Amino acid sequence: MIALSDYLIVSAILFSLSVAGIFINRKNLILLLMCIELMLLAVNINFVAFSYFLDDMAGQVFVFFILTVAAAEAAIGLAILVVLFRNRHTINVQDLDTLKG
Amino acid sequence: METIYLTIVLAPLIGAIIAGLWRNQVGKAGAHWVTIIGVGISCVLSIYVLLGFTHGDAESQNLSLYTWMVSDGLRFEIGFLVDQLTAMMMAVVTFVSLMVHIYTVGYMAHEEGYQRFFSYIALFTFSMLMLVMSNNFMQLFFGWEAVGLVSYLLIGFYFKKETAIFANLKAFLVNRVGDFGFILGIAAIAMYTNSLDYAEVFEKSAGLANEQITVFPGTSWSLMTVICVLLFIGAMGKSAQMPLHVWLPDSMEGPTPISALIHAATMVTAGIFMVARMSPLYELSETALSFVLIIGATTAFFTGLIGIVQNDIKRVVAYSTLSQLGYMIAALGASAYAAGVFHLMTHAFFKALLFLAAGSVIIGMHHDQDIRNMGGIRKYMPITWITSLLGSLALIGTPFFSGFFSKDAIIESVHLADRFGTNYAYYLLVAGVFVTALYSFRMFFLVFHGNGPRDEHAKAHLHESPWVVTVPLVLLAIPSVVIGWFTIEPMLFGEFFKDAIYVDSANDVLAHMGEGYHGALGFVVHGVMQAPFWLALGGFLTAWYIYMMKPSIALDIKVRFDWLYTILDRKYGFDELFQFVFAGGSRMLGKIFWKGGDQFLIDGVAVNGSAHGVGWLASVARYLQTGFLNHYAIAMILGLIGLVGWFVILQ
Amino acid sequence: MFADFPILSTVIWLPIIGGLLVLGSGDKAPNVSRWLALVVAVLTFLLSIPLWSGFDVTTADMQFVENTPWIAAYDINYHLGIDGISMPLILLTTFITILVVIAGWEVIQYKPASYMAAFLIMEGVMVGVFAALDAMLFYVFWEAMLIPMFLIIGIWGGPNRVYATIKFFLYTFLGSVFMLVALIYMYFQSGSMGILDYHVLELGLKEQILIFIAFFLAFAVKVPMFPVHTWLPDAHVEAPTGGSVILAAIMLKIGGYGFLRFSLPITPDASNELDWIIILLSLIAVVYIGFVALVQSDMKKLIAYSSISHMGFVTLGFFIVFMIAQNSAADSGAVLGLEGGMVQMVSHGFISAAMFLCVGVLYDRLHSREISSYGGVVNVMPWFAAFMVFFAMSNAGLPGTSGFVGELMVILASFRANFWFALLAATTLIVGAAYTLWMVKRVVFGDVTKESVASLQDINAREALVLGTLAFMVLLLGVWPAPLIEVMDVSVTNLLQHILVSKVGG
Amino acid sequence: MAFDTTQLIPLLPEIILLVGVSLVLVIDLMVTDKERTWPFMLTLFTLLAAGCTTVMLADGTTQVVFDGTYIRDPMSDILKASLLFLAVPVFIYAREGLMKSGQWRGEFMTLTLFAILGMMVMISSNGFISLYLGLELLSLCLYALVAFNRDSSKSAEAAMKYFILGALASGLLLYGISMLYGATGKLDFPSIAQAVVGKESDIVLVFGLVFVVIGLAFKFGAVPFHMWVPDVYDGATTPVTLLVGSLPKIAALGLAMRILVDGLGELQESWQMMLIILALLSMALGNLVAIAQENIKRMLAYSTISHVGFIFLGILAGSDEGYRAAIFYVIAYAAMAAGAFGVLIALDRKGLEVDQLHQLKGLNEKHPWLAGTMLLLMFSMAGVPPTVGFFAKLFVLEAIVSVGLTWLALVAVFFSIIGAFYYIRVVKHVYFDKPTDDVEVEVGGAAQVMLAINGLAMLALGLFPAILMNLI
Repeated sequence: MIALSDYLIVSAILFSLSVAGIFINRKNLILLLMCIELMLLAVNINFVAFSYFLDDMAGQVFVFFILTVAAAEAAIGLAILVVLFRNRHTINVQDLDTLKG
Repeated sequence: METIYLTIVLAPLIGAIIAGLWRNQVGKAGAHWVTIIGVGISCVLSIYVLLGFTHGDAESQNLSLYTWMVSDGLRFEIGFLVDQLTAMMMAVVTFVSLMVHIYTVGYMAHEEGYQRFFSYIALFTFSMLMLVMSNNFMQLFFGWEAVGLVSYLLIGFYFKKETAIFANLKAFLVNRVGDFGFILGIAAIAMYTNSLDYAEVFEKSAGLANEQITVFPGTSWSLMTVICVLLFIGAMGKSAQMPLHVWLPDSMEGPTPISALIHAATMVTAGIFMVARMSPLYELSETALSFVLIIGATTAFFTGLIGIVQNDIKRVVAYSTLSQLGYMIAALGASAYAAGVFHLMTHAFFKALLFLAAGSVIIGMHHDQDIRNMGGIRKYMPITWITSLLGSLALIGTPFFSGFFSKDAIIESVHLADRFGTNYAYYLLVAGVFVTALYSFRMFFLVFHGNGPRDEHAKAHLHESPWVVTVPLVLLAIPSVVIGWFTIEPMLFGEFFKDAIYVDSANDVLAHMGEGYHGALGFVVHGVMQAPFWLALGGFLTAWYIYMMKPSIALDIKVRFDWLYTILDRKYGFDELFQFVFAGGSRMLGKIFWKGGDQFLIDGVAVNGSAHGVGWLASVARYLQTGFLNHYAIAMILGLIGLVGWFVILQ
Repeated sequence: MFADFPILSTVIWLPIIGGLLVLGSGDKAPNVSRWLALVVAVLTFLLSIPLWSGFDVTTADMQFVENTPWIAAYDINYHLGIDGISMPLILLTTFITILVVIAGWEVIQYKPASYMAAFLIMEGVMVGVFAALDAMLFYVFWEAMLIPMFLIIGIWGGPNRVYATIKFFLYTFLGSVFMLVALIYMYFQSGSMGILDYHVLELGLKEQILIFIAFFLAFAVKVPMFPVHTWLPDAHVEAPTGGSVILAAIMLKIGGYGFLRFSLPITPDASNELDWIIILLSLIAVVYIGFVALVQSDMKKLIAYSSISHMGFVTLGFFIVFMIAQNSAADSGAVLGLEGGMVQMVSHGFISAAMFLCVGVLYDRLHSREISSYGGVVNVMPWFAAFMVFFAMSNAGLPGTSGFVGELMVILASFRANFWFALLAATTLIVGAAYTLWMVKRVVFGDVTKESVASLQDINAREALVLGTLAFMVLLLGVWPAPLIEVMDVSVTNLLQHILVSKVGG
Repeated sequence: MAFDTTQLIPLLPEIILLVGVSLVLVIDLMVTDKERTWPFMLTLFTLLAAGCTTVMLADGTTQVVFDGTYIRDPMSDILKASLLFLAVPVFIYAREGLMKSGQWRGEFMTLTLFAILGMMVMISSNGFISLYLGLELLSLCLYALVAFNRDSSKSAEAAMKYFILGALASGLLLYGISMLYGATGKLDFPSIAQAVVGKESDIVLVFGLVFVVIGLAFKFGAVPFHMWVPDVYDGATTPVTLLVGSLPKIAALGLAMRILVDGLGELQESWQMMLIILALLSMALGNLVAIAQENIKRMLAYSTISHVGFIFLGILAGSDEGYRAAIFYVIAYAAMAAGAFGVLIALDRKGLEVDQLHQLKGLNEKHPWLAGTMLLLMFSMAGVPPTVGFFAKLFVLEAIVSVGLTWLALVAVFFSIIGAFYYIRVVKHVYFDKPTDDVEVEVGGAAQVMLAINGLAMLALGLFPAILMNLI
């Protein structure tokens, strides 16, 4: 039987993978967007696991809200990416350093 | 009586204000008339008050005008204490001041700032009277500083001359050094007697005789000695005693009338008056009195020596004043206060006379003050010649002249006093007599005798000064000669000063001298047998021999003893020493404090330093914001790890 | 008399509102705003006179008291009142402001309306500081005072004004901010914001020392005391004449007033414990700053340093109180010291205002503050020279002028505390006279060597009026100080009895 | 349970706002004139209507509707009212700025109104779900707004940074919420409050708390989660920065109060320690780096960070007095920030945005009224009486001293001294320096009046802080 702790470990691994993806990645932004989505999914696993083991439906309801918001977020993220590309013709993280100090 | 005292004090003040503030409206004549009337009134009234004491039955009045301030049980009053001592001083001050006022009409006739000068000397008379007539220490200090202020204004009267404005600053600061000690003395008195009024202080001072005060931790000195020495420092500043005497010769930069009035007759005697007034305090401390004695004697002798080598007519008289002041202080030191005050009075007359005569000579020689190119003025200015002869004779103490009585009394009383330093003082004073005779007659012969001033131009213009100048000379010559004869009896040995000056019976030298006294004539006869008379005669003859018979001797003495000559010429180096140590030293100290302390330490390190530090830190912290997205993410994650570590693991 | 009429509030808020009106009148018609400012200033002074005439000299408790809740939630209330200590300073403020308005008449051409407005607002705020009896109200007025002064120095100041005014602002802000925390701390100890309640609040010694240090920081910067004084010369050199006059005449007194109203009564044991530090700093201020003043080449800097030296007397007078009480030989004298400090504050207000006005007169004509660019001024400006010498003399503490009264009392009192205090304090007689008169010698006396000096004309009626009134006040206070002492006597004695009682209690 | 319309009454303000937004959206399609006065008037009307209804509904009671997800209590009333009434000047300034830079498009109004709606939902959320929804609605609108100026590469870059870090932060917040859910089994604050009572030291709970506090700290912009603040403030066009800098802070406070006070009140000792660390770091770095800035927007960004430090002081005091002080502070701060950016907008010129300090030189010569407003704002930010900023700082300091954290007060006060420097440096530029260029400052009537009111409000609230204090 898969215990609650196994689920937590899986979601923790996914979570730390996405966080690592965000700050190790030097090259392109799309990867960053993907990492963010991954992070939200990790949280969803967490919620479902807790909701199942506490057998209280509130957690799973929350997951649906998170999924919708994730979708909206992805949309906005890509929109900004397009605007950025239109102006800067690059989506490389290294070039985004005009604002500093 | 109060209205009389008020008019005596306020008349000169009103004159001064009118002459000073409305000088253009009043004009030259108006100015000198207003002030002369003012001082005249107070002179007449002062003489009336003096006669009240000598012939009438008036006794001392102590009344307070108004309460200046009451703070913490300490009453500060403005009031008058008029007893024999004050009456005598008022008479001397107002009389000499009147003579000087009249004299100035002639002397300053065509000087610009005429009204300003008259307002200053009237203001001076007011301040001197306030000082003399005060009945408490606060008003005494007020008069003390006011007199210092007016002497500052008058020495710097020719404010265009660089040397004059240097001299008046120097005079004021040296006076202030004296006042520094004086105010500490007053503070001590205020602390231990909790009052500033003379009467109360003198009453309580008896009880404080053996009170101790610890100045340096571990040592404990008698309170009375500390108070008297501090007060005497004030007197040294004002009466130009040895270490603080440097300002008086320079004050000759001022016009001659004020040299006569302030730097001969009145202001410089304020110190002697103060010590005489504080006699009840001084009598309680032997060490203070011997300190006074030694300072007086040293000043008397050594400044006299310098007088011999001076070539400026006013400087010679100035040094003679210094030495005579030394004599008065020595008399006070021997607790013969009456003798000191007596010499003060007689000296006021003949010294004022000598100064005014010198002034008249200077007018004649068209403001050339160097005695070397004077000579043979006798033929051209007979009155000045006669009056300055009488003055000089009185100065060196020829019998029957007033100088003789007062100077002999001092030498006798120092001889009789048995205190630490009396014989040292006695020998110096006796030697001083010879020196006095030498320099006064050296000046006299060089100026009046010999064969005429060298350059023809000066000789052509030589003529007797106008009556306005010569009348005060004559009026001053009379008391210089006779005043001694008449007043020695009541002043020294009589009852004149009985309640004004307190002398402890143990060291009442004058009483001891009084037994052997039978009449002024007897005093003269006795005096003639003593050493001082012969020394004076010797001094007169040497001066006559060197400067009349063979002037060449003076030159080769100067050559043979040129080391002595340079020492004396440079006034023992006091001026250079003070200039270097105090003036230079304080400027250098100021620079160190300012550049080092303020500029570098506080401003540089603490203020701007911290400002730059914060600025540098800010610019460094600014680079944390690198602009790279992943650095931001790293920062967030580090924050996360930090918080998690702190709370989850540590708790 | 009209007892219920809130005099104190009007004396505070009339100038502030007047100032806003003058500001509103704009710079188009300078004369209108100048006359309006003068009217407001004179009106305020006339209104402050009942404070003197109606003042009951016999009681030590607060008079003309007004008390209405301001922020009830934190029981901060608008509580005003004056006693013998604050009343003279209020009158000094209203009096000096009139002179500043007159002095800045033609001189200020750039935006005169805002110049006059800034001074009027500042006057109101400063009176507020003296009259406030509520800790927060005091602190609000104390800080609000910085803004107008900051602008005055900044806008109308000299070439290096920016550095000076920022330094001035930060220095005072640094000091006062810690006082705020101390006030809040005491609010929670006593539950009320009233300063008088703090006087009777029992505090442990350690607490008292911390609170004392907080207050000391705030007031030492204001006085200014020795180590934190370097802002004053810069502020003075750069401030316009009017600014310097207000800064020297009144703002320094707030520091002294603070010591009297806060440090001594609220933390007596801590003051007793740490009084030697303050005495040491005051004596350093008197001697060290005296020598520094000697070597200044800029007139305003010299007078600024001389005010630090004179203010050193004030703090000395205040803090020898404990030593006198312990010194068996002296039966009394502590009140003498306190009153000496108070008189010195008032007299320094007049004298330093006058000295800065004199330098202002010269600066308006020749636009230089350097002593070396003058010489022989007496030949071309006799009347001005007379005033200058008179004020120089009173600055050097000549008896008969107000400068001497304060110094005499403090020296007499400090002698009772310790011989050496009096000796060091008395050196000011010499050093003070030295630097003031040396400046006078180089500026006023001597022959006219520079043709720029030759072209100077003497002071006009307006300047003569201002200097004349100040001279009259200096002389009056010098010749007859009794009325001023009488006013503050009961309050100071009451303060002294209060201070000597230890509060470490519970 | 049956749905009865009375439950909708507490939501009236939100409903009015929603209706208003939709109308604006539709009308904007049809309107042609450049000024877009009609939609703008409608927006202002909606805001005022919503504001008035909030005030009318506020009667001191607490109503919980929608099955425990929405709560209306005195705190939410004051926050929502101040939010709405502050939105009016924000809009007026923004319109002024966007008109000058030719960016005045309908989307700005709709996105901002949706953002405000999101804030209102956040403020009156009673459970994590509605909280999360309000938060995301606000964040997404703000991401879009930051990229509002399509053809400026700076805005695009700022938006991207804001988006990535924002998403990361909301991810962390969610992770925290899941942990809390796991530990307590509940999602609405009252029940979480009971569930948490016994288990202070539960690892999962504290773990969740840390993540939640981090999410919160990001929203405020507290150090070390502040990295986005300077870049976004500098990158976005000034009207957007004005919006980002003022209103969301009120919402963030609402968020913090809901989670920390309603939800996790029991864990006060632990989150107090966290907030102390965050507050100290924010005050230190915020004040320090602001000194080294020449760009005004970046300087105001760092000043916001330092103010956040003070707001945290209010919250961490943990006493009712502390919360009131924090609310007072955040409202005062929002007004100050709005005013400051408003003045910057007033100085903008056709196509040229003013963001360098030296461009402020000599403003007193050109426009005394604007200079006066800037003076009052700067001294209020520095916390110098008699401005409202001083009283905000005072009440916060009193709160923490009453809790015994006197040392923290001393440190806070020390940093405010460093802070004072760069505020008076702005006043220096405005008043003491001569203008470098002689271009005239032209400001629209409405904006000028609004700015004057904003400046004078600083002084009025300073003199009579009780007006605002009693409402809270």
